[in-house]
Amino acid sequence: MVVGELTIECDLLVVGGGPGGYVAAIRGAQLGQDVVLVEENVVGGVCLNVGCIPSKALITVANKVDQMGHLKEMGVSVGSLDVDFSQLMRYKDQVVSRLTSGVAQLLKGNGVEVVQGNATFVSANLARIQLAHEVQQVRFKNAIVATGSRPLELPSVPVDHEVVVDSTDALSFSEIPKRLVVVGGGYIGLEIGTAYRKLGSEVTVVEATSQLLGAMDQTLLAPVAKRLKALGVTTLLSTKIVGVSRKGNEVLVSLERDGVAETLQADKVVVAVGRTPNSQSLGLEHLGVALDEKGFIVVDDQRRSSVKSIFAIGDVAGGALLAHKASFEGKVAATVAAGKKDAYDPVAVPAVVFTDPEIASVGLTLSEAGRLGYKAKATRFPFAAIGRAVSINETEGFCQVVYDEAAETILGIHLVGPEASDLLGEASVLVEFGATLEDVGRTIHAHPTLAEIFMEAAEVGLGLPVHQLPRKS
Amino acid sequence: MVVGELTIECDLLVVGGGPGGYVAAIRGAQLGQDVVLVEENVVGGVCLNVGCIPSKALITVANKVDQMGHLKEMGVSVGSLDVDFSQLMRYKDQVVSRLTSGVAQLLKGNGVEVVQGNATFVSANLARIQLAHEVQQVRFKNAIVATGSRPLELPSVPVDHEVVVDSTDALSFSEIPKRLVVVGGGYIGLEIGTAYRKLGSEVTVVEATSQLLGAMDQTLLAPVAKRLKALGVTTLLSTKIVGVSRKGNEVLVSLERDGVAETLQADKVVVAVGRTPNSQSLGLEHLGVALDEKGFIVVDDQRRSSVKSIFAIGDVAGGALLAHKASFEGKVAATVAAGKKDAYDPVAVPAVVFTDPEIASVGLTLSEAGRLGYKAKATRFPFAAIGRAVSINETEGFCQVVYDEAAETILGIHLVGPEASDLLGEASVLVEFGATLEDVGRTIHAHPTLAEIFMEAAEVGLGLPVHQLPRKS
Amino acid sequence: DAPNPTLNRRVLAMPSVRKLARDLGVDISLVSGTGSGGRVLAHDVRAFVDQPKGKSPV
Ligand SMILES: Cc1cc2nc3c(=O)[nH]c(=O)nc-3n(C[C@H](O)[C@H](O)[C@H](O)COP(=O)(O)OP(=O)(O)OC[C@H]3O[C@@H](n4cnc5c(N)ncnc54)[C@H](O)[C@@H]3O)c2cc1C
Ligand SMILES: Cc1cc2nc3c(=O)[nH]c(=O)nc-3n(C[C@H](O)[C@H](O)[C@H](O)COP(=O)(O)OP(=O)(O)OC[C@H]3O[C@@H](n4cnc5c(N)ncnc54)[C@H](O)[C@@H]3O)c2cc1C
Repeated sequence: MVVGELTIECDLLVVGGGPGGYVAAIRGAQLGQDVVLVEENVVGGVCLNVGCIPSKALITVANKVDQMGHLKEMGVSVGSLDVDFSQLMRYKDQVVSRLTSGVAQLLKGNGVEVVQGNATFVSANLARIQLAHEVQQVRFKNAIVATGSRPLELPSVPVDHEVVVDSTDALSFSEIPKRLVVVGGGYIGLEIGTAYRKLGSEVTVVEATSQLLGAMDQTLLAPVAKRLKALGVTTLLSTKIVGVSRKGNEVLVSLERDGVAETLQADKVVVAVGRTPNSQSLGLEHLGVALDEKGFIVVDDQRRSSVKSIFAIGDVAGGALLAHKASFEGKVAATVAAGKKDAYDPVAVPAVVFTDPEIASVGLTLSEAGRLGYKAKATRFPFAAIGRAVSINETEGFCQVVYDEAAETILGIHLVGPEASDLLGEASVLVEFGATLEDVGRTIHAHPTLAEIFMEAAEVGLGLPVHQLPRKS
Repeated sequence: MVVGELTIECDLLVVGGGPGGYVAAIRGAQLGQDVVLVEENVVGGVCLNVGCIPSKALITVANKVDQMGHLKEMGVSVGSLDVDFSQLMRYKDQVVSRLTSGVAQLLKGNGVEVVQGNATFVSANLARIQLAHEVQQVRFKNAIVATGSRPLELPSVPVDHEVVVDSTDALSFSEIPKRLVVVGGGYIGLEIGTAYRKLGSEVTVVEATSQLLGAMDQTLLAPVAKRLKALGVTTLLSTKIVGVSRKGNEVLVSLERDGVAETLQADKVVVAVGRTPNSQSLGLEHLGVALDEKGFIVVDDQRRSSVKSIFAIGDVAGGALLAHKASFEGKVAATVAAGKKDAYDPVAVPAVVFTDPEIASVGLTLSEAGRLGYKAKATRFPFAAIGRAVSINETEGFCQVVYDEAAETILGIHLVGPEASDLLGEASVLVEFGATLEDVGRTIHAHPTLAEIFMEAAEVGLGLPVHQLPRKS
Repeated sequence: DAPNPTLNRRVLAMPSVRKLARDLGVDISLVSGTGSGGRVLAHDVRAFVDQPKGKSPV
């Protein structure tokens, strides 16, 4: 029952407070717009609350635990090692709340009005917000839809959030599962699977297709596959889940592999098979906002939907379902909504997979470049020939630089190895700027650092490798 | 007594097999030169044998030991912890020999003739090489002097290589000294002092001037000073060493501080007060090669000395005494010696200090930029506001970007914080390329990664900070 | 000498463009850049070389 429905007015309404929405709201306010942000949950969205950040906190701790097994060689021996999982979860929650409360402060400090509630659109300039006990209306000039995505469900593996869980649940277990089955060999599944393996779980990753990380250049996978094997993670490729059945506190997972049936017993099953956009039940259909066949909102290069006053960014707008792409789009949409020129025009969206070792990639792969008509070549340099990698005893992996043969312009850089995620910053700049091999080769890189790998790889491409013998041809 | 002195001929003679010399030799060979490299010791020079590499191997292990003390918060507890120092030294030696044997292979594979011996110049085209049992002569078209540098000695603290030692000795102790005094608060002293503190030594750093890391922008020092304090490293500034006296296995160090005398007892004293070029006793004086007042060989922008056929690179040629500067010069000199155009023209030479946290710096500081006539500004962003830093629990430090206010071109980037050394790659590219704040701000940086700090700092400079509240003015 | 702050300032150009200028025997500080902020582009260096010999473009 709605008594005295309040209507607030604003220039810009942002629906969803994830890395897309909160960034858009802040940028809008900075550009002088009167901004209302509606978030039904906690600001920070999937990324800060149940995605990027808590997963990386868990992975960090799991890596530290794992690394202790590799210290003997360095002369360090550790007696007992004990993981207090509830303390680990408290640590992770602290990391999350530190960051989400930071976002809340930033929104406040920039004068964004944050409303906790669920928004639906009534018209191209009016939204209804369901608060805890009442309903509010917001009249806006422009709105940015940043409602993100949620885990895709498999009909054969219904999630009960107890034993059959989604990634959110898997980041908040009450104890380390003894036997964990991960359904889906994408980055989320591999990250979670690797982390729990390092914390002691027996882990099986089940993937329906014939490869892990299907979206990635498969040449990057070898060091990760090697490590998964060494860690004792079982990966079942080309394997379908037929069904799950609960038996007390455990769950039986029925598989089919090459036509052969198999059953796994597990304490927890994590389903991480992809994500689907939150574009339904927003009332967008009344407005005539066009969605694509998968439900993603269709946008132009200003991130404007088919309805002029409605923009869409982040996961709900499709493309790379990554936080930094959402944030960048948020800035673009907020700028355009504020009446300034802008466009979503990056050359490349970088991507990281926090496996062991990390995979980091930006720009075109060799085959993509070929398909686009480039006469492309690739040059590769191993971490094993980088002094810093040897001195930290992490020599697995390599850097691959894809470039246009004629202009020697760098089109893509793909890394697998130590600190690949942090090295990706330089790679992103090189690809975004369209630097040439010579530009990189002639930039002095400090010794001993892992980033020397870019200079070395460039020099291989230039035919003047210092730290690699020329291949016999 | 010389019987049948052999004379070999070559295009290019390289004297010294450090990161300057071995790189020059390889590049020369790649460009078709007939190259002889003379090294009296092991190829790899100071850097690989007793400098960059072994020090970083030691620091890596010390950091791992130290980090175990910070895991409780993350839910990980470690029982006993034991450091087997001789195993640590074996690990370090393995790292070194893996890299130096790699260099030997590269030299061989590129067809460089490596001669073990001590070289002196007879004329502008002839050198004598003292081998183990004989003397050889080398007639060359061009020579590159890459003889490096050695530790400077203090008359008041004579090094006996037993209890009063230099950095080389300090990287090969037979046990962890209980009480270690480090003379010199430069980067070598601080790196070694911090590492041994983490391994259990009581460490006192004695510095004659009023500041640590005198060459560095002092604003970068605060997080390091804080950490040194937390670790329990004693730093005595404005303190002079009056003398040392040995007493059995220990050593008494007499200090003077504000006119007050003081005595420290120590098991080892490491003298790390600077380095001096190996430009004497090479016979350069016969040739008329000009040295500066400190003994560094004077070179032009092609790294040619005052004698046309003699080039000099690396530490012996002065400037930044860093391995990567030596290597870059090596490529330039070898290219010019091979008859091709080249010049040493970097905008900036990056530098890293492997303290805790690491310091990494490239390009102009704010005051340097001002002195050069730029209307420069600086913008700063803290690691504490970077999600990745929070999730790995390393939030100390910041990134400072110095830029030209008019063109918004980046002139310098200075970092102190987690993985600063590896982030320096991106910073180096940005400075070398002369990127603008907007170039960086509009390059998507993957989330969550530490490299986001460059994008954030750029946006602060652009007046549109997303993750920092505008300062009240 | 009268202080000339611009003397010590860098020429704004990518490392590869600086090398191109050197390979073509051009003093890059004489080339006026058409890139944003006066950046010297490879194209500017080539245009400088193709110009009738003599002075730098004004
Ligand atoms: C386990 C996991 C790990 C990940 N790791 C990474 C990583 O390392 N790097 C990376 O880049 N990406 C990662 N991602 C993906 C990343 O989290 C998303 O790409 C990102 O969060 C998308 O941001 P967004 O703003 O579009 O939407 P979201 O973050 O999904 O935020 C949408 C917000 O809108 C709110 N909302 C939805 N509908 C309404 C409504 N009607 N009214 C009000 N509020 C509403 C939701 O409550 C939510 O807070 C990960 C995801 C998962 C699940
Ligand atoms: C403890 C320590 C840590 C360091 N850490 C770093 C760091 O992290 N990063 C960094 O960039 N730099 C670091 N440095 C500095 C770095 O080691 C030097 O800048 C670098 O080694 C200089 O290279 P070079 O080729 O000029 O000379 P060197 O490496 O000094 O090599 C010179 C070689 O010439 C040989 N030689 C000398 N005279 C003769 C002769 N007459 N005949 C034949 N051979 C001869 C010597 O045996 C030696 O091998 C460090 C130095 C020390 C001491």
